[in-house]
Amino acid sequence: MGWISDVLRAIVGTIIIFSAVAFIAVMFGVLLERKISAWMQSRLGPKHVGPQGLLQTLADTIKLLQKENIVPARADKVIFASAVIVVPLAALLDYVVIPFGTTRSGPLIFRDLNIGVLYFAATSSLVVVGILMAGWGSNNKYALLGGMRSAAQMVTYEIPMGLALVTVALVAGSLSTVTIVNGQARLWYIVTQPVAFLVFLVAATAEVNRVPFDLVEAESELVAGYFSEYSGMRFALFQLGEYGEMFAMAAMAVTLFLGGWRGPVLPPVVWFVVKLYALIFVFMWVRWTYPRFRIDQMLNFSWKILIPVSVLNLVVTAFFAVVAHR
Amino acid sequence: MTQAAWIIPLLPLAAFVLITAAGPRLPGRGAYVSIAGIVLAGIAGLVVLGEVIGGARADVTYTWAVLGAKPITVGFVVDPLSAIMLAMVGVVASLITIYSVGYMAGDPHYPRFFAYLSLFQFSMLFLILADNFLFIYAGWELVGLCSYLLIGFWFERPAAARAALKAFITTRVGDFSMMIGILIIFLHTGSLRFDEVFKSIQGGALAGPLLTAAAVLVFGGAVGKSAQVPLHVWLPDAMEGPTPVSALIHAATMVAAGVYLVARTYPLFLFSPNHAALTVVAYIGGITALIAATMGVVEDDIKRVLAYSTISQLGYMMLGLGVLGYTAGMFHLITHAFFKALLFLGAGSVIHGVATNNIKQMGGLAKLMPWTAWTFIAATLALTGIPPFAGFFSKDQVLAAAFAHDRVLWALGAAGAFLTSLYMGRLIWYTFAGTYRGGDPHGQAHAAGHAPGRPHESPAVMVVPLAILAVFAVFLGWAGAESLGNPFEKFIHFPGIEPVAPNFGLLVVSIAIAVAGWAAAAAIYVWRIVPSESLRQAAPWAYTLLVRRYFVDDFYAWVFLGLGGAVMRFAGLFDRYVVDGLVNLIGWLARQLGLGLRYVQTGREETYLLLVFLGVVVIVVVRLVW
Amino acid sequence: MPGLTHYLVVSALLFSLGLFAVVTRRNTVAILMGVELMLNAANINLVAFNKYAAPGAMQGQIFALIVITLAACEAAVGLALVLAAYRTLETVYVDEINLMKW
Amino acid sequence: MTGEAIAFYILAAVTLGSAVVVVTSGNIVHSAAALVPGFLGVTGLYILLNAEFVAGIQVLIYAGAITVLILFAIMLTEGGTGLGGRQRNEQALVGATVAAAMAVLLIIVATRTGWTAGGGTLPPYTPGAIGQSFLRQNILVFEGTSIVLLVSLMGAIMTARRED
Repeated sequence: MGWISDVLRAIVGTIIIFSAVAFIAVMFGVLLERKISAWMQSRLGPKHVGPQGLLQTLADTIKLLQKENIVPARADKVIFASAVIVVPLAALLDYVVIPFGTTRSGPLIFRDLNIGVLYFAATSSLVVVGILMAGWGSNNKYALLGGMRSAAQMVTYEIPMGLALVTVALVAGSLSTVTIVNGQARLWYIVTQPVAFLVFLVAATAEVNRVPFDLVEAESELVAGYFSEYSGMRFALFQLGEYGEMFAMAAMAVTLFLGGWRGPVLPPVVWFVVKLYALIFVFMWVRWTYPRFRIDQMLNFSWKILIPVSVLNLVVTAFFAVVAHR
Repeated sequence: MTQAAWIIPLLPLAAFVLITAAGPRLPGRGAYVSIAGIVLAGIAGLVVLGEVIGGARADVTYTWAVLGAKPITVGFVVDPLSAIMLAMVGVVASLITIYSVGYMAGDPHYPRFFAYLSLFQFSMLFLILADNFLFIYAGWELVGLCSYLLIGFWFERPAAARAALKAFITTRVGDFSMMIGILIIFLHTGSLRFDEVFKSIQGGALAGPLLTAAAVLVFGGAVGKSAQVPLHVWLPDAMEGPTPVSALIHAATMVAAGVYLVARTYPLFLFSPNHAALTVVAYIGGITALIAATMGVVEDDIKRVLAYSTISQLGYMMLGLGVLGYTAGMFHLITHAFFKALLFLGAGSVIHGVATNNIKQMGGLAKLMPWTAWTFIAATLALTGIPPFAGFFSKDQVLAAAFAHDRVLWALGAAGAFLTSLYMGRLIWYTFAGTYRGGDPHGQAHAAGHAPGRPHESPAVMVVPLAILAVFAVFLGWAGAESLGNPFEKFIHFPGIEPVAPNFGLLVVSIAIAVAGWAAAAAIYVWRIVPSESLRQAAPWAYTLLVRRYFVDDFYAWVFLGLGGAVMRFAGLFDRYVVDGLVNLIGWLARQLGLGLRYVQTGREETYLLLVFLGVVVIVVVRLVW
Repeated sequence: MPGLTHYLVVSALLFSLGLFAVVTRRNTVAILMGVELMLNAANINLVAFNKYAAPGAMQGQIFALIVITLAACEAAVGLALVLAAYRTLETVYVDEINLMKW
Repeated sequence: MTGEAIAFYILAAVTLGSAVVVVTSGNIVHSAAALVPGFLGVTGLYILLNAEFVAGIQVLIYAGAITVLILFAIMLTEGGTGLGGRQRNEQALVGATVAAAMAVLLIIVATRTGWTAGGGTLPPYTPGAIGQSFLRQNILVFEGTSIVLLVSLMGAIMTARRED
């Protein structure tokens, strides 16, 4: 039974990802965020724990683990607790189809699903459910409002993202991420599909609720949005989910548009990480540069600009794909 | 051009669509578009005629649908018969359309008129080109529709609306008969294409009395459309339409379609046992020729006189076809189209000038409207068969063929010819001779924009078509002149029918008859040797009979309104009490049932769904246990 | 090795659960959830038959996809109706939505 | 017990267990939340049945979209409480009986019928193959579905929007 080993591999792989992402990507990501924001605001950022504050996030994590798990008195306890699982789980599931690089035995990927891109869209859409559950389960009006905003935003921006994904899949002729990366051997798709890249980047920013789409957790309006009531390790898990999702989006952008692991001289994994962090930097740059959207602006932007543009892009691409096949 | 003849009908159709869509915004408010369409079609028709004379033929078919195993093919045919019709319709319709610009000037519905005219031209050309019963029937109905629309063009006048309905319904009787005939033919021969049908009839697929019946039924359509006895009653009333319409539809083209139909399906009639179908055609034609002429004698409305004349002349054509004078009938159709169109257009010009239809209020117009008068007189001479005008040649050929075939028919035709001269003479003298009697306050303006007052000559746009038509009316007859070897006969003849040998004695007799008619008219209306009043008093019953049109209209009214009304009243009672009673009973039962059952309805989908699945469970359990 | 029958049994149970929800629930949204369960049961059948009864064909999966699409339509319209009804009647309980009953 | 069988039973248990929660829970939000594992269990069954594309769509549409829609509707209608009184109508008992009878009958029919196993090898159900099938053999259904989608989109918007 070959597929048992597949299942085992997937389970083990997810665990590895879990720890890897949790410990390296997310922690480093949080630190990076703080450092970059500090740099942009002419501050120093965390500096005291470890060399140059490198261990600051670790210390924070330890602190969070020690903290009490507060559950609001009239909260829906089952929902409140299970939302914490859904959000990071959905984020981590994204990584199954992301090719990190190549080894001698083949691409470094957990499962090269033939529906890879679809899988990515599906799992990333699961986050909404967790956010809605968290918002509702907290029995807190800020949390509920944040959850509703988030759901509206993510459902809305899933559509242009999906259209961008479809456009790339159309160009590559496959939904498999490895095939898509291989298709960029000569030319990155960012060159042929700049519109799709921009649409994807904007939609991804909205999907992970980052500035300028952070009205879900707009501090001045909603405290912390859907995870206002969460504390301790549960808060940490939400952060893990958020950053995990952001990294996943960046990784997918790299895979779809920036040629994945491809690059000269350096080993593939290194190239992948370099590109990934370049995009992460862009996300953070944007975060500390732009003001927040209003909710109607946010919705209008997707429905009236992004979706028409991406549909048009898809149609034009499809036309050229057909013409090219003739 | 011959192979592309299907383009010809499309030109007026395009004009129709264009006028319907853009109407008053077009140049000339649609008139120029209409003229362009028909003139181009006419030129194309003449080219086709030339090519056909040169030997070209075309018969193009397409498979349109498959009915069971029988393919229904459609297409068009270009042979001498359709080519000559194409050319005739094209020329006459072009001239009439140009004439209409002047005649209809100032009418508020000017574009609509030209749209209808173009639609009619399309339908007529389409009918002519048809190579199968389906197309000819379609064209048949289309021209009927256009006739209805154009008779009722001034539909705000009750008389026009009634006349349009009458025309439509009366011809419908004939059309229905024609449809049954076509169905019989299709049933027995399995085809609708003329050549295939005739081939299988020759092969005996349809023979004996049934063939005769089919031919007579098809002829029924021609009776309706060509206003033959007993379906002639609609044509005089159709004169309520604008005069160009009367000229185009009710004199030159559409009414001739019936004759064309008989000519086109001639083998159908020819192969019927003992020429029974042909005999029917001949007698209907002969009787029509005589009866319509008698009614024309007492009519005072200038257009109605011409309408009776048209009916009568159509009778001659039918007579010609019926007595094996295929060429004669067709020749008469062509010449008649020209001079009768001219007569109607001249009448229209007269009406335009004097604003009345009543010939008793005219008079002396020869001096006031010289162009109209002289062209009209030329056409009249053609109609009455005075040599060397066109009608002389054609009518004489018809009579010669009748004489050779059946003396009774010849007698009918000859009597008709005498009466033709009589009523036309009466018309000419009342209208153009003497002094002007009009200008009375009761003369009602017939068409919008026709100012009463002193009669005047019509504008050039109306007179020029008259002159052109007059040329045809005067000279066209030579195409069938025996002395020139009868080129028309060379062109159009039915294979297997020998032309009747020229009979010089008969020729003299027929000229004598025509002249006698003129003389009689002169005696009554000019020299007043026997004034018409005294004739009226001498035989009041005859006068009444004629004025009341042999009581045919009254008979129809009695049959359909009186007798039919009684049947309808009975049917109405039956419907009210028996049919409605049954319906009400069923409704009452359903209502009682519903009142009882409504307690089962909770109005909740859960209950219904539950019951549905309960039913499913019960059924499956029953099925499993069994 | 689970065979066709296994899947059919699962689908039958899922279908019956959905039916139970549709028949007994008062809340319109819950009824819609029951409908979704029934549609899922049908989809399991379609895909299972596709694999076991007609492996060469693709119609089972195609139909499952269409059912999913139509389920999305149904959910969108159904929930819009629920919202509209709630706005006018201030209730989502089907037995209280009785404005049109005699 | 092969691995496939284990996976099947786990997935079936997850699906049916979630479905039971969906059906019986007195809290409508719990029902809606329980739909997610239920749909994911069905997804797993699809993967076991080699229908990977259907599985992906199932997650995207059912778990990702329909569940969110349902949660939205609940939160917009119940004012966020989810505890609006009696959830079950008076025909609960009859309904349970009929549903149980239905289940028993369906299982009896499913097990008794001698299903004929179709021949042929399992083709790879790739997205490409499914797309080809949609656009070649099943184009009419495909177009019909598109029209239904469009109509329901407009219908939903027209029904749900405020009349002002």
